[in-house]
Amino acid sequence: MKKKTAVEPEIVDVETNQSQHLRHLLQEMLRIRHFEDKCAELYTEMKIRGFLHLYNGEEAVAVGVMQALQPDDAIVATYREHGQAIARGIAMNIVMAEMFGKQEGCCRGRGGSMHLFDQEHRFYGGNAIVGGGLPLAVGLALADKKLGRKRVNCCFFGDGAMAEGEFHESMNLAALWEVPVLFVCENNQYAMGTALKYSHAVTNLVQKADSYGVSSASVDGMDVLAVESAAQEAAAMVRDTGKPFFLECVTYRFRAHSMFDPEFYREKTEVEQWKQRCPIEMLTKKLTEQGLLSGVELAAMERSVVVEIENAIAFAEAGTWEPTAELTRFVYSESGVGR
Amino acid sequence: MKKKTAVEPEIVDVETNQSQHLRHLLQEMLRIRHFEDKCAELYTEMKIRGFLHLYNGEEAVAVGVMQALQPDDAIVATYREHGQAIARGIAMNIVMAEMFGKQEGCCRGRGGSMHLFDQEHRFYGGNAIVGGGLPLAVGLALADKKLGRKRVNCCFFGDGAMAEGEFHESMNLAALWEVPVLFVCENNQYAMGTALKYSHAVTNLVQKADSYGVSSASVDGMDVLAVESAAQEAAAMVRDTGKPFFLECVTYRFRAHSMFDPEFYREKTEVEQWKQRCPIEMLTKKLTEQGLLSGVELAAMERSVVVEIENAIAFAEAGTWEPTAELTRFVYSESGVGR
Amino acid sequence: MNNGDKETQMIHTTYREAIREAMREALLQDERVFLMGEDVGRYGGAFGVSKGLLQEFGTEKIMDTPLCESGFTGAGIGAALGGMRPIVEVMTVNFSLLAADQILNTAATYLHMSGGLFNVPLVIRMATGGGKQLAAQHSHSLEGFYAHIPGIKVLTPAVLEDARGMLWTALADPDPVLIFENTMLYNMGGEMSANAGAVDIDTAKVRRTGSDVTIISYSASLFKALEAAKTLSQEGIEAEIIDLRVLRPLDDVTFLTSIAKTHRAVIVDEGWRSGSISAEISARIMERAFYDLDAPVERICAAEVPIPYAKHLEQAALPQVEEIVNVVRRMVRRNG
Amino acid sequence: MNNGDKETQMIHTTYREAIREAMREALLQDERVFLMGEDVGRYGGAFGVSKGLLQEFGTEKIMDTPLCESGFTGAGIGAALGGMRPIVEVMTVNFSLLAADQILNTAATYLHMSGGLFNVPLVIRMATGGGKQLAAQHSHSLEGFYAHIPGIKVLTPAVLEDARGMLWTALADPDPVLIFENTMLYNMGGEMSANAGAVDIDTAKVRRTGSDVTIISYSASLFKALEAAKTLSQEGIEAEIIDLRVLRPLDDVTFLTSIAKTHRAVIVDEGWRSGSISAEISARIMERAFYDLDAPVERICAAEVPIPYAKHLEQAALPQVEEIVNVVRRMVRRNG
Ligand SMILES: Cc1ncc(C[n+]2csc(CCOP(=O)(O)OP(=O)(O)O)c2C)c(N)n1
Ligand SMILES: Cc1ncc(C[n+]2csc(CCOP(=O)(O)OP(=O)(O)O)c2C)c(N)n1
Ligand SMILES: [Mg+2]
Ligand SMILES: [Mg+2]
Repeated sequence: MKKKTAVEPEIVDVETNQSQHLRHLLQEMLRIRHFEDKCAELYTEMKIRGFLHLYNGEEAVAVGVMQALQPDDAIVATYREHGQAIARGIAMNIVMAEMFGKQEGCCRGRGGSMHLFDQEHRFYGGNAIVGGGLPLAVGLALADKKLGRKRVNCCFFGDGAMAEGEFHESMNLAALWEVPVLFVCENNQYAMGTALKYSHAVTNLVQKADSYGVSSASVDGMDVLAVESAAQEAAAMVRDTGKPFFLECVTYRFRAHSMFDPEFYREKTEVEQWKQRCPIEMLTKKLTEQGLLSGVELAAMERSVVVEIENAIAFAEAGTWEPTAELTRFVYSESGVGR
Repeated sequence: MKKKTAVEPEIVDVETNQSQHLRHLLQEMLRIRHFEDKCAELYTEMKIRGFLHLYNGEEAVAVGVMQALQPDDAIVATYREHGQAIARGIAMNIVMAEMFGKQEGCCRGRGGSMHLFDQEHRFYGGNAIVGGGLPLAVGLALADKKLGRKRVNCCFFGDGAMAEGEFHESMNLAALWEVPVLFVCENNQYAMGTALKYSHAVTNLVQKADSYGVSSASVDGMDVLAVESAAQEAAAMVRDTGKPFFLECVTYRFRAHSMFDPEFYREKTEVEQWKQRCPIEMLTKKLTEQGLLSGVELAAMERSVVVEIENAIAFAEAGTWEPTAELTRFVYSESGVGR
Repeated sequence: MNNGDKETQMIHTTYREAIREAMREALLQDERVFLMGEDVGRYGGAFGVSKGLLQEFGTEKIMDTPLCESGFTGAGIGAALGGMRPIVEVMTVNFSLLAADQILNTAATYLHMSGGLFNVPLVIRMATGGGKQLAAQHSHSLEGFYAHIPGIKVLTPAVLEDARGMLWTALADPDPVLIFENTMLYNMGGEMSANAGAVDIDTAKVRRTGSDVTIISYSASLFKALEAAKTLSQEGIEAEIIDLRVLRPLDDVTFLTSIAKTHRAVIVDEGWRSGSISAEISARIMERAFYDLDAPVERICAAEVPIPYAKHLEQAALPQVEEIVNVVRRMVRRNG
Repeated sequence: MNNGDKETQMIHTTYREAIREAMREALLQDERVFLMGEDVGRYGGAFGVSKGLLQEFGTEKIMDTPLCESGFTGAGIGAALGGMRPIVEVMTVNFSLLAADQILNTAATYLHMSGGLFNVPLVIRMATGGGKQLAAQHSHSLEGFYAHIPGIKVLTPAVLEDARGMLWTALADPDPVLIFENTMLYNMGGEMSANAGAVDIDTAKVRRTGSDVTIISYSASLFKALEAAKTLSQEGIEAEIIDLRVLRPLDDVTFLTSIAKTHRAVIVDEGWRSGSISAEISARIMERAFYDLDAPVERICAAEVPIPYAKHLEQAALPQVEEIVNVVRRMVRRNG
């Protein structure tokens, strides 16, 4: 498919860029994977508390989709949003500090794992009400339309969320008003312990998009390249037409729903089968086979990830507690904040 | 299509029954129409107060659908439910008294026009929250399923209601749980002043039923015979399979949304056009043409309707006010009420 | 706001028109403002408040929404985050329960959850209150219920100046503001300065001065209190009447100051009694003016029933002038 | 309920198990009872309350619902009307706001709107409360908010016997009953009579007798009050502790009786202060025991902030034992 020749420098560049890009995708997924694993450890060490929902297995979705977004696009995510936050470029330091509850965290320790926010990256949370972010994304998109901005508002949500009334209302509004929302369904086949078939009478999720006249696609959410290219197309469509698009990413959560989940509801074998399709292993294999990644390079990559995470932990550890005297701040805006 | 011969008494019977039945349908629609017209008058006379939503133009829907229901089926309706109540067989007397606010009313005057209830006819309201009755119908159907009763739970709602999240949730639940709900959408093309196209991105409403895997049909809601036969089929299917069905009845409201509606949002000509398809006039014409209804018979029919309504008004007028000392009754059940 | 030469001119207006004018002005003065809600456009507003605005401002500014309270309220939050200044109209507070999640779990918490990063400059208007025989799903007064929630502000304009002026201040507020319009007030007419403009949304106001008792009220009940005060005055009892105006944050200084003078207080509130805003007021008086009191504070609230349709029952369920007179009379006489 | 020979036997149990046993018993004894909610079956319940019930009773009795709080709560109302006795589990009170319309506008009003024709024998259970660092969308205590609504009953079991016994009484009640389970209590263990059965859902209970001050509380806060009482006792201050148990209808007789003896009252409530159930209690004391009081009633409530994630901030937002001790000490000393 791809030609390798020294005489066509442009193609070489493309080629180099392309392989660099592939390694970038791998690195991004590794960053998330290792971050999540570390979070699980830190949870048992009681450094992180509350509800913790990890993204293992679903990395290709966040990483793939983020490639399609521009800096001024907006992201609305769920309580399982470390992956999105990291892939979007929010520094691990402040994400980790947030989960430690430190005031150096991205939300001063007030939000925790389920409520990551960032202005610079237009990261609008971190929403722990299932489906709660959907209308928000529609509203952000409406603002863009009104202000003539060609931006994509990317909203992540799960298969379970699609049973909520707010999914219906939001899809209808987005389609009716023709506003630029990229609806990304992370179909990991379970809503906590409730398998897709117990959540939805019709498990073909893209059919639901049809009923609102929203264009859609379904993609293998374990294949970061497939996700990326589907997301590129989808985002381009949203940006160009200003209309919504529904992208289903079929994926799987390797870990429990949260740290309290004994996983009664699924077979270990099912989990193992899906692990065979680990997005990171698949990409690693592909890159290795194509000679785009050596063992040394991979090790270096992993080392850099480990270092980044260690630094994040150190940063979080060194962080400070917001004085309790400040408890009642941020209930209302302080002067100077806001409009 | 139908043979008329004196030698086959059974067929004659059928025929007689059939023409009787057609006259019955006409009579039922006339009862509603005259009742509603009278309500409008009584409203200007301030005998009836609050919000009053009339059913003129939509009579064929309630009358047609009711033919398909058995005495032990349940009905869940909206705030525009006089037609359903009357077609279901609730005595006009107590409906009228209810709207007069008298304690002889079907709900002791506590409900009014928007909240008609009746135990004997399993009439579960009268619900003034748009979409609010939908989950209720699912629950009633669930009870039937659990208790092994083959009953139809018929839920009326408008085109506007279908934009509410509860529509989505209820359709999904009914389909998922396979419970016997007959969803009857009275698509009168407007939700107050909001035309269908401003309510729904996709105005083909049966497509929405598809997305839940719910069987559906769309029928001319101005043709009582069409509604009746569609409802018969639908109800039979619900009763036999225990699964939900979605029936769209395309109709039109001849009067304003409520007594406060100046009707800015639609053209008089549109209303006039639809009036050409008045369900009552159409059936009258058909019966007259087929020689099944004479002018004398029609006049007699109308007279009997007028008398029934006059009696209802007299009943309501003669009704009494519940003592205000009883105000706080029925907030909680009194002993003996309930389980 | 341009005052100009309208300075001293008085105009006749109604509560409905005053709100409409406030919206018109906001739409004219701030590009970011738009109105959305069910039937605000083509229909002209369920209560006629936005009548004519669609014709003047077009469908981009006056947006009819489908029936989906949670969806469009949430979209309002999103649009506010996206730089707009939406006015969301929810037809009545009863229907707002469908949006209660968005209001409490998103609008009210967003600034705090994000550690101060994102504020939500959203205004939500809704009709509230009983008295029109609309029965148990259209007649409740849940503004006190909403006043329980930190992170939002709750306004209850009673007088024309507030109907006219609160919206602008609410739009200028960086945080979510709920405005409750009692349906019984829409037709209320009166004189107002032609250049009436923004008003504060922090303080309660004394609407009548008196020395014998403090009657604390808001919204439509205020006028019942004022009427009661007239009758009482004829009997030599002078009531000081406080219009709360804002239920959250609650200005307690104004009524506490008044009670320091009158030593007696009655609260008139159209909400259900238990857990109402009137309970909060009584509790604050308990905590901060106990030793000022010559008599226990009393509350006149709606009966604890879903509001019935029949007129006589509905009226029996709502606070009435006569009851206010009786309660105050008894209180003052007994502890005179 | 079959007592038999278990009469005097004591068993060790937890709050969680007590509720589970109550559900088991109801499922065994009444054909019409079933449990539905998100993840009550295969997952075993978000807080493990229904663990094992699916295996014992099957999917007809233990129904996992999709995520649709309004839909399945409404379906619960319908099923109740259809002759069943549903127990609807809403994972936490925060999510119940999505069902607020069904709860207030349908469940609570149905009997009244229908003029007494149709009652709704529905039980809704939900988790409530803070203290587990679950932040601003999972930690609120809205039971007081719900207690504002006539037509429903609001139960807040604190002790094991109530966790065990209230459900049965709630199921026997003809009207909608909401049961709030504070998440901090699920792991609480203790001894309970093996034949513990139905308990009344009308009255408050005195959990500790004392003569110097009445501390009124409920749910998890009750244990903070009891702990505070121990400390206070060492200082010679004897607190009488009232467990409200039921927030609506509110049994005020029990606390008024206590106050007639102690002449002082403090309310401890995990809800936000303004417009809380504690405000209602203070207001009732004002109205009906004003002349019994030696000091103004005080309230110890949650800070008026969305609950923050960080532990120290969360704890600072919630009522604490130390605060109770301090408030009572100051109150008693000052007015001793
Ligand atoms: C409105 C609401 N209901 C219930 C919950 C509890 N809950 C948290 S996550 C979850 C499952 C959501 O499943 P899905 O949307 O598929 O997302 P996933 O967790 O699989 O990523 C549930 C039921 C909640 N947070 N919000
Ligand atoms: C939840 C809710 N939102 C808004 C209203 C106000 N309202 C009453 S009827 C109506 C229009 C409903 O339209 P549709 O469902 O098509 O029924 P139709 O009146 O046409 O029969 C609206 C917006 C309401 N009663 N309930
Ligand atoms: Mg999922
Ligand atoms: Mg309609």
